[in-house]
Amino acid sequence: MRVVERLNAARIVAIPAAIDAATWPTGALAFRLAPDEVLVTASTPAGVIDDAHAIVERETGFSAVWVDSAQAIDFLERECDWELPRERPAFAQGMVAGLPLKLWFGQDRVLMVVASPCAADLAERLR
Amino acid sequence: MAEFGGQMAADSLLTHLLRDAGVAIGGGCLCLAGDCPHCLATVDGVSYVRTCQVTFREGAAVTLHAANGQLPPLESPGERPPVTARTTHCDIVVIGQGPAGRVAATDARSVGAHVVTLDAREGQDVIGVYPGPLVVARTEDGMRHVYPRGEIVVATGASEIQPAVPGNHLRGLVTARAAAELAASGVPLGQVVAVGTPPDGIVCELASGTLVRFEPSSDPTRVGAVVMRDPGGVETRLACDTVSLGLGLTPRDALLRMARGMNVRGVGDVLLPAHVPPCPVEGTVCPCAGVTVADLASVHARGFHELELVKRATLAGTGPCQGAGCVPHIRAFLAAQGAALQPPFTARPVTRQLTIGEVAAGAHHAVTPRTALHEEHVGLGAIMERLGGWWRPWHYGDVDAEYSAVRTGVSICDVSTLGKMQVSGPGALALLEHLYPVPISTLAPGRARYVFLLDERGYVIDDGMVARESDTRFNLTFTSGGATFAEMWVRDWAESLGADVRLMNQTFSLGAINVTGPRAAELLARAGVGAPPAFLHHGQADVAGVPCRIYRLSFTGEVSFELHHAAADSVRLWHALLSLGQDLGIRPHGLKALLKLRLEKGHLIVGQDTDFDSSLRRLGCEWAVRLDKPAFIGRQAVLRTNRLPLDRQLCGFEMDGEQTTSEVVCRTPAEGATIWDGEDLAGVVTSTTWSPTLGKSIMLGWLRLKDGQLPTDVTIDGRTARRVPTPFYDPEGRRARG
Amino acid sequence: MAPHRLRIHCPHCGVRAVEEFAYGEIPATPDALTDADARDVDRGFMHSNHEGPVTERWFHAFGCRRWFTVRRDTRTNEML
Amino acid sequence: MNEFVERAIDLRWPTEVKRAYDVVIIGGGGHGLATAYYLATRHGITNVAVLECSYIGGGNSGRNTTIIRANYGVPEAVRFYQRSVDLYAHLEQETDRALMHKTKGLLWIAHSEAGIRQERARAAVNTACGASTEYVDPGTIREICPQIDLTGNGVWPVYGASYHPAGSTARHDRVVWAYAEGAMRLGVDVFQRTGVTGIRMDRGRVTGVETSDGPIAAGIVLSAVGGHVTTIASMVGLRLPIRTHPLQAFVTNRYAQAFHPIVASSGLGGYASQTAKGEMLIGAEIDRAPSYAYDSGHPFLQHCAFRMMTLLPFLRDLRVLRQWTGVCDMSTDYSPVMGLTGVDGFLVTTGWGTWGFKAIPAGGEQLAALIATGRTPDLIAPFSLDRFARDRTMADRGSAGTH
Repeated sequence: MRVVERLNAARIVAIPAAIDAATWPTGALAFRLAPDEVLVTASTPAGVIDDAHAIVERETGFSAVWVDSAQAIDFLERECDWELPRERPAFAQGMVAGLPLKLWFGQDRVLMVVASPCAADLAERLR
Repeated sequence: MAEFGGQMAADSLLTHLLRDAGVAIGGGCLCLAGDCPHCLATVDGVSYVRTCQVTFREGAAVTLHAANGQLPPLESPGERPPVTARTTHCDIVVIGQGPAGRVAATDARSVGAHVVTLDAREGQDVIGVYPGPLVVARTEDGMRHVYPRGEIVVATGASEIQPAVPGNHLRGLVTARAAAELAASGVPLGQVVAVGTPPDGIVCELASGTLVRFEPSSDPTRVGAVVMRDPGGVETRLACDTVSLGLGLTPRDALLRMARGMNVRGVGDVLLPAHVPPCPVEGTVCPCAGVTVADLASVHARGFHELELVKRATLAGTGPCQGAGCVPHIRAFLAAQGAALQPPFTARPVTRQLTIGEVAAGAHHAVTPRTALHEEHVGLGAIMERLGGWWRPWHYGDVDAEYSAVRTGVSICDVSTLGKMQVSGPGALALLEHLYPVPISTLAPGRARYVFLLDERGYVIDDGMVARESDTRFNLTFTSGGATFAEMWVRDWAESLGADVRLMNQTFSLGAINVTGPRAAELLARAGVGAPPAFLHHGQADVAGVPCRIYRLSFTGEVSFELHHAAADSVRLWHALLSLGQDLGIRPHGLKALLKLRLEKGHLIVGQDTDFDSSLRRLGCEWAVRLDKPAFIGRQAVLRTNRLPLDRQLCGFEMDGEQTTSEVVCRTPAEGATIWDGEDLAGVVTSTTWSPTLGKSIMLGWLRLKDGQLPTDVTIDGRTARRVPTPFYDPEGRRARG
Repeated sequence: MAPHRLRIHCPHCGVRAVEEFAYGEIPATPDALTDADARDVDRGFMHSNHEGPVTERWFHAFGCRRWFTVRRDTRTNEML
Repeated sequence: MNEFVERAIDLRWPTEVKRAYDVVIIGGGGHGLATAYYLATRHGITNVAVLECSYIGGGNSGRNTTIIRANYGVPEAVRFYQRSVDLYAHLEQETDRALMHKTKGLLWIAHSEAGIRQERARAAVNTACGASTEYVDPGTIREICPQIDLTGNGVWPVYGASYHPAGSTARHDRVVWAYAEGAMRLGVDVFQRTGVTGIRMDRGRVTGVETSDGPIAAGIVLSAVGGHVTTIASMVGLRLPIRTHPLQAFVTNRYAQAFHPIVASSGLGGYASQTAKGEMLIGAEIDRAPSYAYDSGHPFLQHCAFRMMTLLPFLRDLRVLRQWTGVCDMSTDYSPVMGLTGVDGFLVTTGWGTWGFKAIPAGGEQLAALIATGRTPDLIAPFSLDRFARDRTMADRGSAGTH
């Protein structure tokens, strides 16, 4: 069974313009969960967001696993009923294998992110 | 498992059986096109398989249905490999790959469209066109779910009309197309008489006139002659081994009709007008359900004139072929009674059959989430239980010890499942003032308050806590089961009110461990928190090196500190607390003990003790609403319903233990027991427990008022109970305050 | 493009099956109802339940977890 | 020739529409026809027209899963449905028609501690109100229904169940036809293909209906439609606590009789029984989004099939025959709405959600009594429309469950 590991990240809720204007640490992936919300795979200093009322929190409530593209596409063909993005890289989120999944499509692999309370189920369904 | 699909129908299991095995196929007019019910068989344990649509696999176990005349058994299956479902998104779907379907697919491809073709003869049985639009097919490799961005082209052709005359149950009857296919695949047909359009490429005798009946040969199950009638009424008997029936075509248009209103187009024979055969006069019309012309006449004479009523009164058209064979004849019959020609039945999935196991492919159970401490609970031997939508420890094997640890020492409980939300922004206070029925502006930073959430009807939808961090920042909690709805509720109102706020749902992000018991503060001190927050206060601190926000509230009735922390730190914090509290007799408590502890305190559980219409007045919690607040959700409803007479109230009850000759037995009524006021059913118990501390049974339950009064003495489970005020335990709340 | 039926276009995430969403009604108590209590009862319990095009809210529970507004014909479930 | 062909019912259609009736009932389904039947048989009121826009029993009466039970969660509902169970038990005798009524027993499975509490409470309140229901353990469940996988395929283990021995089924169409026949025989006019396009009012009182066949005057107009009551009520300016939701079901082909009870699970959101014909009949909860569309959905079939297989593994190799959809009126508190509406002369029977079939006899009997006497009978007084304004809702969501 694949290991779906807890992700060390930061989550930010702020006015959309402040998120648009923000820059993230080199190498970090930033997933735009909603216009006013972003999940960044790095510890993010609070000052990065130009919104005094922003909520910037250490986020350890998600877990993730990298899957190589061929295997990921095979899995998604079986377990996802919505149309996947064609460009790379790309972020998409929706129901996959009955779970709320967040997908990052890299050049040759896919990161599957799920809320940690459902991580065991994702691992089970990835088999 | 039979191999489905494959090459041509001529290599089907049925032709194999006819040609090589010499099996006595059941009677009826074989179509070889998956339309008729005459070749159904149980193949390797799956019944109702159309053998004409299945390729032969050496060693397949085949029982023709008609062979034993019994319904197939409802039996337990053996092992089968899992069935997969694959999703494809495309531009165009073409269903059917006959000449018209092939042209449609080629045309679409020529302009660069991504085309998916599905053909029953290639083993791709389309079972339905569904909203989406979604075309679902059952194939030899599993299920296929195809989502077209553009057109659905239906090219399913037409089926041949079945004969509806006496003797149509005999063996040796085939449609004209089937006759040609069987002959081509080497099935000996003997002497063939052709009725109507003759089959291609077969030497046969052409019958003229109107088909009257089929007569058996020396074998009573097999056709020996066909009888025709000329316009003058003279009958002619033609001896034969096989009758080929070319009675006309009826469009195989169920998918086209099912997709009505979608972006769908029919091509080819599926657009043919339905041929209306002559009105049947005698014999079986619907072979699936065994409905005769006499049955049609009988129900028609008694007022069943509508096609749907005739179907329902006779069950014609409700069998495996779903009316494909009988509907043309029933329409002809009804039209002949003087009514207008009625449209066929509504087209419904499934148009080709598949097993429940196949159609279920790709489905999953809804997930029950686990907290970060799930494995710790399991490791401690906890019985895990689904509660409030989560897996939670029900108990760790000794509920009494868990209870005692809280009342007399210190205990911890995983409360990570609580709904948690952070609200920030200039509009945060105004939003919360609108959401909650008590003042929030009076809550100073650093303070927390227990609150109910009301809907617009003034009914309780959730409860939890509001904690103020600063002028513009708050943390909210909700019940475990109510958290998802609460997030939707708060976001909806924030948008409706145009509140300038940022909302973050942190339910999954934060773990929460409640440290509770008379020695809870001592444990926190050992973990490095010398000055924990006072009752109904909160603050930030490192607990055993884990950054926590500590909320000082109490659900158990003892001193309690709720430690909210990053979910990644839960396991470390849990072990640190257990280790630091070892000599204090610490042990974790599960939900079963917690439900007992809270009931002693009279705390209700939203969803267990409350119902859809639980107003705060009915709950006896009028202290939790401040009507002098100018505006909040449910205010008008509370004002309005407060003017109406109260009908029932959630009350506390206590009941003594049962005195036997030697001891007091703690027999407690079950949750859900009825409450009686004399002979009158007066309510129902929602929570019960035996209180070891108080030495009696305690309960919460709904009690009806009688003549405007709540009865004091009631009967529960055949025994006397007293209505008493709550809390049952430590009513002054001294213990929780410490 | 085929009109979607029970496939909902989330403005942030894209087209998804209805099973990913929670439904939200937009209450519409008639202006003619002026009595405060009567309006309150209507708002709390009554529904427009219109047969035809309606404006309604959906919450994308499996994606962005935000509300948005769409038009749908309740007779066909066609998204307008 | 098959044993299921209807052989006795004789429907005598009227040849012309009278210009005025004492009572006009909109909707020729079970509730409308039963009300007409009881008006005629119990109260001698026969100057009654039933107007059906399609064919009789063509709406939810002919689409439901035919389950009869009284195991509700609140006393008023238990008493009402128990009346219906009792009337059903004697309906074949009363109408002298074969309705294929069969008592099968109903198991309502609990898969959690909360489920146990709910089923225990159901058993207690049922027993207190005259409807027999008992809480049973897994061993007893196995005796009643050996096909249940008590482990729930390791995912949804069976902890217990409430068992309602009176749970039964009847042939839905025949119930409709027997009431229609009985009413027509006594002079009630039933019109098919007659849709109501408007309701006539004079000084706040209903005086008749407009139909596709012209106007008809009426002293009383009762809406007994399923699915479209909001549209009818809007004709008199009435707003209702109703939302219309699709409800789906499917059947398999016919198999030998071997599955005897009705089995339901709120946890799995589905239920199953075997019909007299031998089909396994499987249904689920309503579709969450309100809609008037009768399209059958694939996710329903896929997920309902999957969930029921975890409880009843033998289903796996059975072949699906047909799926279909009805649209049902779900009230805000999940209980029916019956009786006076505040609009003089206009009555409703609605909010039948997923359980209208089982209520047909009692609903018809009680509404007939209301129409005949002008007084709301005690049995249905708790279900009046004004309960919402009186803060007397009949919250029974737990019983709305699955059928």
